[in-house]
Amino acid sequence: MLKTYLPARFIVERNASRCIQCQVCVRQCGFDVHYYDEEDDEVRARDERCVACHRCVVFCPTNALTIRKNPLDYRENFNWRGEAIEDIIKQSETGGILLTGMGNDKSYPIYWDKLVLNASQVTNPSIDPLREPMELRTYLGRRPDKVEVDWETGKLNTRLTPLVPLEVPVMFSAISYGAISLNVHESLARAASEAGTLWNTGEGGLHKKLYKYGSNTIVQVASGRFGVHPGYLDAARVVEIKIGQGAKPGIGGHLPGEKVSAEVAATRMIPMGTDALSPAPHHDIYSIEDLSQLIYALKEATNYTKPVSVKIAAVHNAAAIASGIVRAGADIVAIDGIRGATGAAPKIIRDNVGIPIELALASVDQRLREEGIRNQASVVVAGGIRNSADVVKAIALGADAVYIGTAALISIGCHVCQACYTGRCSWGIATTDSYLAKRINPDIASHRLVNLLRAWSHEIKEMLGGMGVNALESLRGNRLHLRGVGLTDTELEILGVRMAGS
Amino acid sequence: MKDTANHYNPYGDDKVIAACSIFGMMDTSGRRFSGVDITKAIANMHDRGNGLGGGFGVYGIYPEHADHYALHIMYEDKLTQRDVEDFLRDNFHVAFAEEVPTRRAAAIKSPPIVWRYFVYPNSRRPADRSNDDYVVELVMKINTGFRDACVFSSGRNMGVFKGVGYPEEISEYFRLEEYEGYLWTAHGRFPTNSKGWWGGAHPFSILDWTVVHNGEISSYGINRRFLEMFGYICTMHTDTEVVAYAVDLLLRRHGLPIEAAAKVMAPPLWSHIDRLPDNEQALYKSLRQVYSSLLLNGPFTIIVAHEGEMIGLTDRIRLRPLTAGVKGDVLYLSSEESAIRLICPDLDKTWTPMGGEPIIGRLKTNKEGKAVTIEECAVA
Amino acid sequence: MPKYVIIGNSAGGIGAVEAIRQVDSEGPIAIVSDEPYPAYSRPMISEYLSGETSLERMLFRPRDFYRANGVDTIFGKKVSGIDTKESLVKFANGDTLRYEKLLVATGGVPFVPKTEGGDREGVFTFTTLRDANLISSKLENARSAVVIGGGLIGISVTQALVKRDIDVTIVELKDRILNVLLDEEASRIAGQAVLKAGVKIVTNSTVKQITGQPFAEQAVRSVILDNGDEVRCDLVVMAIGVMPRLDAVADSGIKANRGIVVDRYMTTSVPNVYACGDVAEAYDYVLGINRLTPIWPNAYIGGRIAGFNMAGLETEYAGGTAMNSMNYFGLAIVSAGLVTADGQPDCETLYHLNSETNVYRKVILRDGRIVGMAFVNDIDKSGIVYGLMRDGIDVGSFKRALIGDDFALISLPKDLRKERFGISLDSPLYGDQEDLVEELVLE
Amino acid sequence: MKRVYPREEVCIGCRLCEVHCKVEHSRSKDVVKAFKREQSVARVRVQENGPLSFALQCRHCPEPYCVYSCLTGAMHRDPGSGVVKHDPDRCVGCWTCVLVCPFGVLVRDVANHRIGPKCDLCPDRAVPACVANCPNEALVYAEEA
Amino acid sequence: MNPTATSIERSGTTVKIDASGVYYRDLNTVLREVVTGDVERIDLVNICGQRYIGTDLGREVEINIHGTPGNDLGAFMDGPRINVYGNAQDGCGNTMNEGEIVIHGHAGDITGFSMRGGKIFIRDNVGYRVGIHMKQYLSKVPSLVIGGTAQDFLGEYMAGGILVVLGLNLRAGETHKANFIGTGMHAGVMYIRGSVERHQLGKEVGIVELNAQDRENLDLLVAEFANHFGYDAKEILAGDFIKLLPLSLRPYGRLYAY
Repeated sequence: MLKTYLPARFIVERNASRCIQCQVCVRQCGFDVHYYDEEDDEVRARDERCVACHRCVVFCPTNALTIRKNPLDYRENFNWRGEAIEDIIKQSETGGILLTGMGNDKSYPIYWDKLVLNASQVTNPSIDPLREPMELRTYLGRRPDKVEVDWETGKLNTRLTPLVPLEVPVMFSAISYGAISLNVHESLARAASEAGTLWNTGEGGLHKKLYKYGSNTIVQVASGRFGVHPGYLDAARVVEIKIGQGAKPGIGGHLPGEKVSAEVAATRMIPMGTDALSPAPHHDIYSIEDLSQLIYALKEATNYTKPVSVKIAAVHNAAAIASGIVRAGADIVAIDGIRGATGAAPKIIRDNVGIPIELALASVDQRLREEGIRNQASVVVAGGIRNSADVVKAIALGADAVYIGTAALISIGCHVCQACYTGRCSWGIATTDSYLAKRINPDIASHRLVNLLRAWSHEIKEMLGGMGVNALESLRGNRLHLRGVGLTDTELEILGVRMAGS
Repeated sequence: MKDTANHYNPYGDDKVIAACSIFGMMDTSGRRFSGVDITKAIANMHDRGNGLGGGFGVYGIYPEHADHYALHIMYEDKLTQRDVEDFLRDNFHVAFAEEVPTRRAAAIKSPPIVWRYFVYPNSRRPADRSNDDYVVELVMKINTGFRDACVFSSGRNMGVFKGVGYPEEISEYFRLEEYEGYLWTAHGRFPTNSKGWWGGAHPFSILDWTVVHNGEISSYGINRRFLEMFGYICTMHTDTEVVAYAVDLLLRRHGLPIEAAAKVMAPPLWSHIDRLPDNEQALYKSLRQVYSSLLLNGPFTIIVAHEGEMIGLTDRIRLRPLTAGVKGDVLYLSSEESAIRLICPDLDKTWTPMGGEPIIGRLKTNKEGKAVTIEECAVA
Repeated sequence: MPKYVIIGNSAGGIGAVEAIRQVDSEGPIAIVSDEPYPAYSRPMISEYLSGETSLERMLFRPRDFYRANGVDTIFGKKVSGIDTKESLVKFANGDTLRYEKLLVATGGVPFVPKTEGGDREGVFTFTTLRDANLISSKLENARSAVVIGGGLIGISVTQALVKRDIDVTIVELKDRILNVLLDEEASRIAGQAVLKAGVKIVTNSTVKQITGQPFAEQAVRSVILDNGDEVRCDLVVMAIGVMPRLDAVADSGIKANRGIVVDRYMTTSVPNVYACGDVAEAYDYVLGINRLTPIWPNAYIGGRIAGFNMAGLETEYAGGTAMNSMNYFGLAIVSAGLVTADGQPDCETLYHLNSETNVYRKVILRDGRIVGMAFVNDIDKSGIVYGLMRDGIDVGSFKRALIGDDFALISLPKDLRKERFGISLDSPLYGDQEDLVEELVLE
Repeated sequence: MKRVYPREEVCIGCRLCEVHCKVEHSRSKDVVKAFKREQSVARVRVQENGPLSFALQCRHCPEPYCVYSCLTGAMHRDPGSGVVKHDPDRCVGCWTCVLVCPFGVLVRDVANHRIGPKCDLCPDRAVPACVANCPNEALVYAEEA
Repeated sequence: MNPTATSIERSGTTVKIDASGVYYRDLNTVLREVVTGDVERIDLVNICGQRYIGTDLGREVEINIHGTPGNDLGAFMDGPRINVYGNAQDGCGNTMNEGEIVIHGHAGDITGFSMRGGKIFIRDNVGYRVGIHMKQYLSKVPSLVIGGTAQDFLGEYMAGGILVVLGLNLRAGETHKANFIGTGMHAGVMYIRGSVERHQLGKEVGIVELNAQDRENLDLLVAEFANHFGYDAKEILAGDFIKLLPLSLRPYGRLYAY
């Protein structure tokens, strides 16, 4: 096709009086937007390639750059808005599925923002977390229903299955090496080790050099089984079966061959340059009893030394599915909501399939309690957790811990430009290109991640103190500390919280 | 307990998801045998279930009442029982009634009251209604009209025994070693919620049709709405129920042969149909076009049985397992071969069918008096 | 009594002083020279002669160098001999100077072949400031010159003369100029540049006779070549080469072949007597033997090693080799080690020549190690190659990169690169990433 | 002595080190002026080879062959700091230092017949400008590596 | 069930275990215990449905299974050599890393699923999706040899390794029945003895002639197969083979808009 009908989405503005033609922008842009015209000694931009990742803006030593949304307005039409029109243009020009990256950017309600937290006033004291003890430690895993002790000898007869401690109830979501660079993996691993939490390999295996962080590592066993072998399972603290992902429930994944570099190939244990295809289902799981079979296969393979987690996307029947997962022997149920992110997903799936995590969490926690099996597994939620208040609200709704993916990536540079699927991430995150991947310096990135968790920990403690509790478990599932604002009765009922003021 | 919103499906899920082990065995010579072997076999697949459902269907157990419909009914309380029995007496001739014998079993918690009634339609049956239709209608009436009663078996010379527990526990509870039948099916269940309801266990049954099922029927929503047009009321909120009704509709009411019904529930792919000779193509196209809403989509293996016949069928891309075995006159169907081997180590033959290809066992002397071998039936 | 006596006030002597002072800040040092000035840069006499630099700028060290380093200077005094038994330096005027440690850094003297008319006025050599001054004073009334010898000294004096508007003819015994330093190709490029500057070059020739003016027999009129041709000229510069200046050590018992023989600690055959620079036969790491390599950097480094050892810090001389950098007639040329692989067993020559730009790069390898190199015009990264040669690094795995246009430190394998940065394997700075470039190659 | 060590694993080739070196060695110390008016020269240079890059400046070698080989004494080592310095007034452009610099960092200023400006480790700053302004900590100023 | 109740007999380096009525978890615990030391061979008798046999043993040991082992035989296995004197069920060799499984009978669905190393030989037929997503990396090239025929989706998503179907039980003129052979295949190679129609193949694979390397692969694998089950390798190799190769390493590279 000769010409695309797509206008540029963003305009690159360059302040000529500031630009010194140093070409830092040229070198920093992963999308070849900026270029240097030698003849005219001038740096210029190809606006149509810009994804507004702002790498150039941040790196310009003279602050000469600004990126603006193209002010071009389509003829006003509530139904046929720009995005709808442009998607059709792209598909008409390529005949392909539209890909996107990061989480759902549509205007579905964010229930976190309609939930408010409680604080103590007069009748009970709030606690000052700076000086008084405040416990955030959380254990993940299956617990027996009761503790049995031989009171004659004082011997504990209850044998606890392996439980995994978290010093902060925030873990790093599964993001595979291949979708992101090894440097990002290393940053997450180091930060998790330092902060006393867990990171998750995602489905692309664990690079040899990260085995040393195994005791803070959740290894995933996904449908592609990439890099899954006995050593990988042995290295981990937790083994997670990935069934689904919030950004693309029911969808497999294709890591394109060009991202399968020598190192990615070695880690996934597949030939370099071949597509890494993750089938939509696990082909040994077509039913809940098959899931149980795989859970126990993994427990057998690790001799019952590690909790097994099962991660699903939040879908309509999440509560029933979660119940089944617990009954199938999982020690942890991880649920990823509709705002969960991805390196690449069909846009149509990301934007339309799944349910908000708040609702899924509320119903799963409620269902497991009603069935008396809530103690048999920990519940971890993911999908768009943005700050420590979201964490606290999730825990009050019933989560044991949360996963953060996007927030972690933003902490190390991501500007949520949603172009992860291109592999050209200017911030060096969602890429395996060596030139770009160097942009993440694990020394810096792990430090930033630890800072983020430290800051959130402080804030969580402040919020707990305000509520007058000094241990996180007193908040866990304690929905009395939540009230809803601007919610319908049905929403309040599903969330299991009362209207503010009541 | 029929108040499904409160009992069986308290959360109002679209359908209750369950998975399982299934087993069936049939002596095509008609020789009857006890429930000992099938109990052992289904128990060998213990890990496929989670103790929240087990059940058996047996054919040929009530030869002394062979002409009567044997209604197995479970009650939550005596009051309901009295009301239902009044209803039965109003609409049927009740030849014999007794409580189904049980034995105390440690694993069985709060069992319902289970009675059986050998009945025959009385004069209230409208002339334009067959006996079978009349029984179906009244079973639906009881199951929807009485809060705490459930008819879970309604065929002649056969019976369903099921409840909450592992199948071997249910067998022990109902003393199945004391029954003899020529065809047994069994089921161990793995539902994803704990509100185990005795009526929710498999087999699902209407008249002498029983279905045990492994898998989840993703097309359940439309299958159910289609069947509702034909008067079937899905009270169980489970995908297995629609299989039972679909079989009843296709085989009994629409008179399709089982081979054709299998092609409705698990039709060949269009690309396959396009390659068939013209006459076959026309048949398969018609079946698929007319009964498109009865395509059972998603993973399933079912064992459907009725008088004199046992059919094993998987979905068209065989997402759930099914192994068949033959020893002499006996046909075995199972989720796992080891379960068959446990009770019959020296099989003549074992194999796994292609997806959508039914395995059929028939009594050598069937109702029409035709002799049929398993071998022939197996190759569809 | 000085503890350290150094004969010679050039690169070697200064190198020794600086080394001694790194180890011993107090021991008295005396430096002896027959030249009257502080140390100056001999190779710069060409720029001096051409007028491009001044005496002040030629000073090798700041004027207060000797005072600041506590060095007693005995300048303008000629040494006549050494009494190694008594540890005495003897001067021509009869004075003596006792030493504890002695460094002989007397340098070289120009080689002047016996030539008929070689004693006429206007026949010069070109190795010292004095030579430059003598020539310079002659140039007022001169228009043309013959330079005998197309080596480095010949070319450097030629450039100075050209810049002083003198017509120069170079007479070269061999078939090409700079034949000792350069291979044929580099020599050809250099020759082109010299010719382009208007210089005539006569090769395969020697000067048989230097004739005098008809009415002033002592003044140079022309040279007669061995083929009988006559080349008119107002002055002649004998630029054939230098020889070790051994007069001071004659009869001293210090062993000398062509030059004074020293070991790897720059010690002569006589204890407490050291030698370095043009006068010494020191270790050549390319050839693996001791030989004369009369070049400035080797003199300085040799002096430095000698200085350390004299001051008691045992230090081994890694060796030097022939090595030259030339910036004449707008041409940049560097070379080191073997000039050609001719006659050298097991050598491999890699080269790159761009005939348009006259960019030429050549390396000679033996067993994967560099034993010779020459870069013409694009010399910026030659130091890396020289460093690899000096350190005896096996370059077999990346040898082709050495002569590439993009050659830079980044072309070296990761381990080597890091090693050269002084980053050790166990340093956190080493990094545990795979080699990015190798990965690229795989892809 | 403290030296600047490159970490090629995280050098992103942005060349901000060059920009800031130019600014530091400009008269105005203003980035726009340094570029637009002064034509100041960077003493650190980024080398690139495919995805690999690192910034390189004079290593201030413990054994500075450039100093040992300098014919004029223009290249010298500051006895106090150990910094290898270059005196352009005394340099005649013989290129001997180019031949012996094992890092190839010395740049010829052919027009002026001398070696161009070289790294002086920013005497006015505690940490050299290139190190202080590297956005990815790809330059480390440290005693030893 | 109490594992100590299991009957275990030792003689030299051989251990014999009677598994009748032993729950899989207890059986595998016993196996972990006995596999230490100098034990080289374990004979398991009266196996009936026990899962995960061979998992987490992590070393080379010979395990002879008499009976019908349960699902996921040798899942994640890393070293043992298993002989099954009987049939295997579903998931045999699931994500197996190293070792060998020899089935003197047939095997069920997804045999060799995601296997990344080692070898599996099956004398008779196999079920659906066999060899699905087999992988390979460098020297780890898994092999799966099937004596009989296979059902649908053979070698689906195959990402490496060698899959051989010998069709020894097909009658003259009979074709293999499987459809969707090699659908989504993007690496590895499949050799099929006997004929298949083009419509039986996934659209991602093509049929090519065997070359010398293929012959060498086959010679080795068929020789081992014949050795295990007492066939004449020459006779098998004399049959007509076709070779299936993926048409692209990037089967879905053009599926997306950008």
